[in-house]
Amino acid sequence: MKARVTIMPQAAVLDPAGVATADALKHLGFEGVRSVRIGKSIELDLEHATEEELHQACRDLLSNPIMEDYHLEIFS
Amino acid sequence: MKARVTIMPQAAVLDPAGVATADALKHLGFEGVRSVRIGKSIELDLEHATEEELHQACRDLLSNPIMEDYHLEIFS
Amino acid sequence: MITPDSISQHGLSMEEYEKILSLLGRQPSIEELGVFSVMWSEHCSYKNSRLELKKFPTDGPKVLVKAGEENAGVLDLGDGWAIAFKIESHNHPSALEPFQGAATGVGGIIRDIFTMGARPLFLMNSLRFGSITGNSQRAAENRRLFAGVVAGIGHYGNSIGIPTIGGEIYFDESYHGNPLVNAFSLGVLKQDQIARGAARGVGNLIFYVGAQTGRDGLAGAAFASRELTEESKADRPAVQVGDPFREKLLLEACLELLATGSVVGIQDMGAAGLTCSTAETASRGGTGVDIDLELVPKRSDDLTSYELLLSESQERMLVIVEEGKEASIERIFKKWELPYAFLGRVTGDGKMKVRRGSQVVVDIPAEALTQEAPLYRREAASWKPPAPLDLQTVPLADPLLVLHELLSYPSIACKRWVWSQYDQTVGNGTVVSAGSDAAVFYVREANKFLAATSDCNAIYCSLDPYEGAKIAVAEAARNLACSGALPLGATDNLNFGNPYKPVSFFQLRAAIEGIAEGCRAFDIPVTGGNVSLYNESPLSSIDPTPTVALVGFIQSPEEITLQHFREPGDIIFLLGAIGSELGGSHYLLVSHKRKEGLPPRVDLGHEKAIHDQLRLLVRLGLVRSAHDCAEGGLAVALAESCFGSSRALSEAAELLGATIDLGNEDLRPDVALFNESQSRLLFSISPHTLTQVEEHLIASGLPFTRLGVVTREPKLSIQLKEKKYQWSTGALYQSWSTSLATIMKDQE
Amino acid sequence: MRAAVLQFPGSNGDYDALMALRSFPEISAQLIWHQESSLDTYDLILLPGGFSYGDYLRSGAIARFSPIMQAVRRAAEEGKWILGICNGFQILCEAGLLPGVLLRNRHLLFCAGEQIVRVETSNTPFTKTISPKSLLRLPIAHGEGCYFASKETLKELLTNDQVLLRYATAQGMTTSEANPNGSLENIAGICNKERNIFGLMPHPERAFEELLGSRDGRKIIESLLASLHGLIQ
Ligand SMILES: Nc1ncnc2c1ncn2[C@@H]1O[C@H](COP(=O)(O)OP(=O)(O)O)[C@@H](O)[C@H]1O
Ligand SMILES: [Mg+2]
Repeated sequence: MKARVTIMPQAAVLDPAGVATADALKHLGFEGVRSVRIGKSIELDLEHATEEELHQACRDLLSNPIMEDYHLEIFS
Repeated sequence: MKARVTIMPQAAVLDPAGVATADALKHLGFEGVRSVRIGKSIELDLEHATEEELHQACRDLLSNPIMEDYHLEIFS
Repeated sequence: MITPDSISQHGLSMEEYEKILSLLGRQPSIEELGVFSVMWSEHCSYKNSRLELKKFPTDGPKVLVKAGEENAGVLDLGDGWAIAFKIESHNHPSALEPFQGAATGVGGIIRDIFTMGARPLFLMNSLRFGSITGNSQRAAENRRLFAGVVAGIGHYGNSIGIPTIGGEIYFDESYHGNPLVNAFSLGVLKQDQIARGAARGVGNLIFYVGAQTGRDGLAGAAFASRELTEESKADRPAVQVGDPFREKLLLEACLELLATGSVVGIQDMGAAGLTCSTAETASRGGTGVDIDLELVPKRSDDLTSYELLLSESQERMLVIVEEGKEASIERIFKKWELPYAFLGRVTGDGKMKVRRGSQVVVDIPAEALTQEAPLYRREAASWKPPAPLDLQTVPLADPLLVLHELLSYPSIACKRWVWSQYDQTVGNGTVVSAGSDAAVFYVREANKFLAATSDCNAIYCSLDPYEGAKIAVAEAARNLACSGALPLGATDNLNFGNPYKPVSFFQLRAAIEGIAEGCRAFDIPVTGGNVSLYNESPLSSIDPTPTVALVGFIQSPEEITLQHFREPGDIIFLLGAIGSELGGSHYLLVSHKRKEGLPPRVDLGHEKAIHDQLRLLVRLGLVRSAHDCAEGGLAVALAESCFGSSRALSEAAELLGATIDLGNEDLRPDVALFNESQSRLLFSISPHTLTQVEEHLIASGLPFTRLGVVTREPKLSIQLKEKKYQWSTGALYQSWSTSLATIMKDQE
Repeated sequence: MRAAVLQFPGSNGDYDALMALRSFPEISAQLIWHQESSLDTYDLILLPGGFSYGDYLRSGAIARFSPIMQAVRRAAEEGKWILGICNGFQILCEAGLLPGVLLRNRHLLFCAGEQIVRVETSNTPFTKTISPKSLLRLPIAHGEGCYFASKETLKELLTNDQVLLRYATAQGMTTSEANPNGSLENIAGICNKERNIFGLMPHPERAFEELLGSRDGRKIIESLLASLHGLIQ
């Protein structure tokens, strides 16, 4: 089974890499860069797992709920 | 305009973070972990940009084309 | 099918192919062609440099393992302890992907050290980039490479927990598009635990341990032995990604394995991976090997035999285990959670035999790959020395401005932006790290103090490779002397252009002769090194850069000496002549944009006498600080000595001043202040020891000048005849300390 | 005092910590592999620096599932002393034994060097004999040391006097120039509410003899020794 977990920093959390990338985009000539946020995209390929188990893995291991939100998509 | 860029290591390129995470999932009791790949998810919020400009930014700035592939989604 | 095309794609000449046919007595398989191609590449066989490398002095009473015998040379440290050290390049991978290229370079040199059974203690690196100043596309590209390389070096060393405590960095247009990334590592071991890279004992077991094999850096060794062209960028293999975590496990596991006594041979899989490690271990052991590729741990199942043989995946080792001892070995692999596999056995037929399941894909006499590799003596261009600099053509620049320009020039400026990205203190052995002449490390297990430095002024080498290479050794030795150390041994990294260009080959040969001469003068062996040829930027070859790293011994902690002035009132001496040579100087380069003239000459006997004299004074406890005069000459050395060692990150350095009188020297002020004549060093002493020191200096018969005194007031003032030049050390410090960070902030 | 230094795959400050602890004649210190499950006989449990499991997902994220962490949890509940240095601090935060998280340094570069930190309170066994506002010189070396916590958590930390160390200038000012990684309020180290768990980014175990440039790291261990005597008496 294949799944993708997208993990983004919460709004209140500093994202210096995002800020640096926004600046770099401005340098490249992009105007009106309002914000850039950088998170993770994790692709999983597992023999089997229930949706609940995957949520569990997202909460316990893949993301840190203090600073990140995750979004789980299951493909098959 | 909002867009999301998903950047993943190319298939042939070693992804040590993915390997370590796969091992950790196995330790946590997941069976049959075939692979884990870890990339980036970047959310952009810009006043305006053409699709072509965004592709340009993906190639020149956001991804490293010799090791990574990117996927661009434009939302509005 | 082997075609002329596939032969040339493999970087083999027609004559070389003929030789393969006669060695095999048949056509090679495509796998065999690949094996020959990497084993006979410059990177593995040194075919264009080996005859020249024989000129190095490699013997000595302290040499336990000689250059060329194993992955790294080993020297006696006394009391049953030994050290292994080596420098190695990762130039071409770093040009393509600076972060991973540099990181895997560090990983590679660390493996070379622990393959010897030594625990790696510290790292250094020697770097060269194109110019990073200004708004041009080129400068931006060089900044990107510089930032990526530094971050990559830091990433690997910091993660694995080996401190990076020294190195050198220069910027020059000649490295545009072809940066140099040379990494050095030193480790310690017990003399009776030196591990060998030989497959001994017919029937013994061959294990593979470490990361799984993927398509990384396929044929990288062949790749590193070619020029970088636009095409080579297109047909490049998967970029090698370093995994310091895996290497840390591998390091601990290998040291634990070697401690069991059940390992008869061990070899890292570096360039040319499985091919090189099996061929070399068999050849060194005078044996053969028989392995099955089907058993190799793989990242994906569709890897071909060709790819498995030539892959350069990192963090892998080949371990030869005594038959019957495999259980204890496997227990260690398991403890460290490392993939491993039993690949095959040592055989008695001298062949490198590789199977894929039941099918034989390679069957070559191991010696054919190593001993029979071609050796060439390329054509060397004839050479005549450059015209000496005509001082008439050099307008006098204002020394007050020049000193600021020199101090803020990236090659001379403070490298804190770099070393603050390196963990310098992990391991609890770093006594002096980046920021003084040589790094000093306490080898706690052996209770010994070592100093280490790496040096090469490539401007001198481009103008006169023989003299420049001699100076590289002399300067490195001078840095050791200034830290209170006596040289023990050398390792060198020969970075040159395409050896088929007669000028490049001449440079290579002359530099080797210069290093050999230098090492003989200081009575030290070359214990190993690395050759990197084909360093070509789009415009031309790089400046020849024979980097020399020296390791020295410090008798007691009291003799550790720093470059910074200590107390107001201390008296400053120059040991050596005032000098007058401006050819090839940084003053000429920075203030006049000229890279020309005859570089300074060095008399090695005189140089050594100067070092011995300083060390004598150090031993007597008379020296409070010592610093060599190098790029930028006396004025730069004086300024740097005033800067104090700035310790904490959030704390300004303590600044002192100096009042100097050069007397009635009949020299142009720029010549007096900025000349780069060799064999000169500054040192300071406490005033109450003045007569004692002067007696020693006079007795030595060496030239020296009592220059002046250290002042509390932070001003550097230099009197030359009736003219006085004065700078605020605060302002000089500002120029020197903020330059790199300011340049790098503009990045992107 | 009996001390355990935990070893995770990827720990690299383990031997430094051992060496520093063993330089005190009254401490017996031992390495404990992460697969072990008991820490019953120790007074102090030290989680060393390094990059456990490569720090790949997030620093400390994978190590917190090591078998030994169950024992650390139990020891914490029993009130034993737990000291997390650098990666050890990150692991303690990931495990929820200390509040907050350590983010990537604000300027995105790894930062290493000597750092001055100000001791904020004596009200913990780790700082008992160090007077508040005194300054320590300790090495730092980290890429993810930017301490971050939610507003509520921060308020709680302040109300409960849980901030033990702040980055400071040589004059003891906690300015932003003195902050090497952009951490919240210059925080360099905190303890839990019960005050028996201490996590810090600087490396006291690398500052225990003059030869290495500073002996200030000893003060934390000396405090613990004094606290231990206090407990026993
Ligand atoms: N410039 C050099 N000076 C001295 N010894 C050298 C030099 N270049 C290579 N060697 C020696 O040749 C041997 C093989 O080196 P190399 O092929 O670089 O090993 P590896 O594949 O492990 O990097 C080593 O012992 C090395 O020290
Ligand atoms: Mg090797």
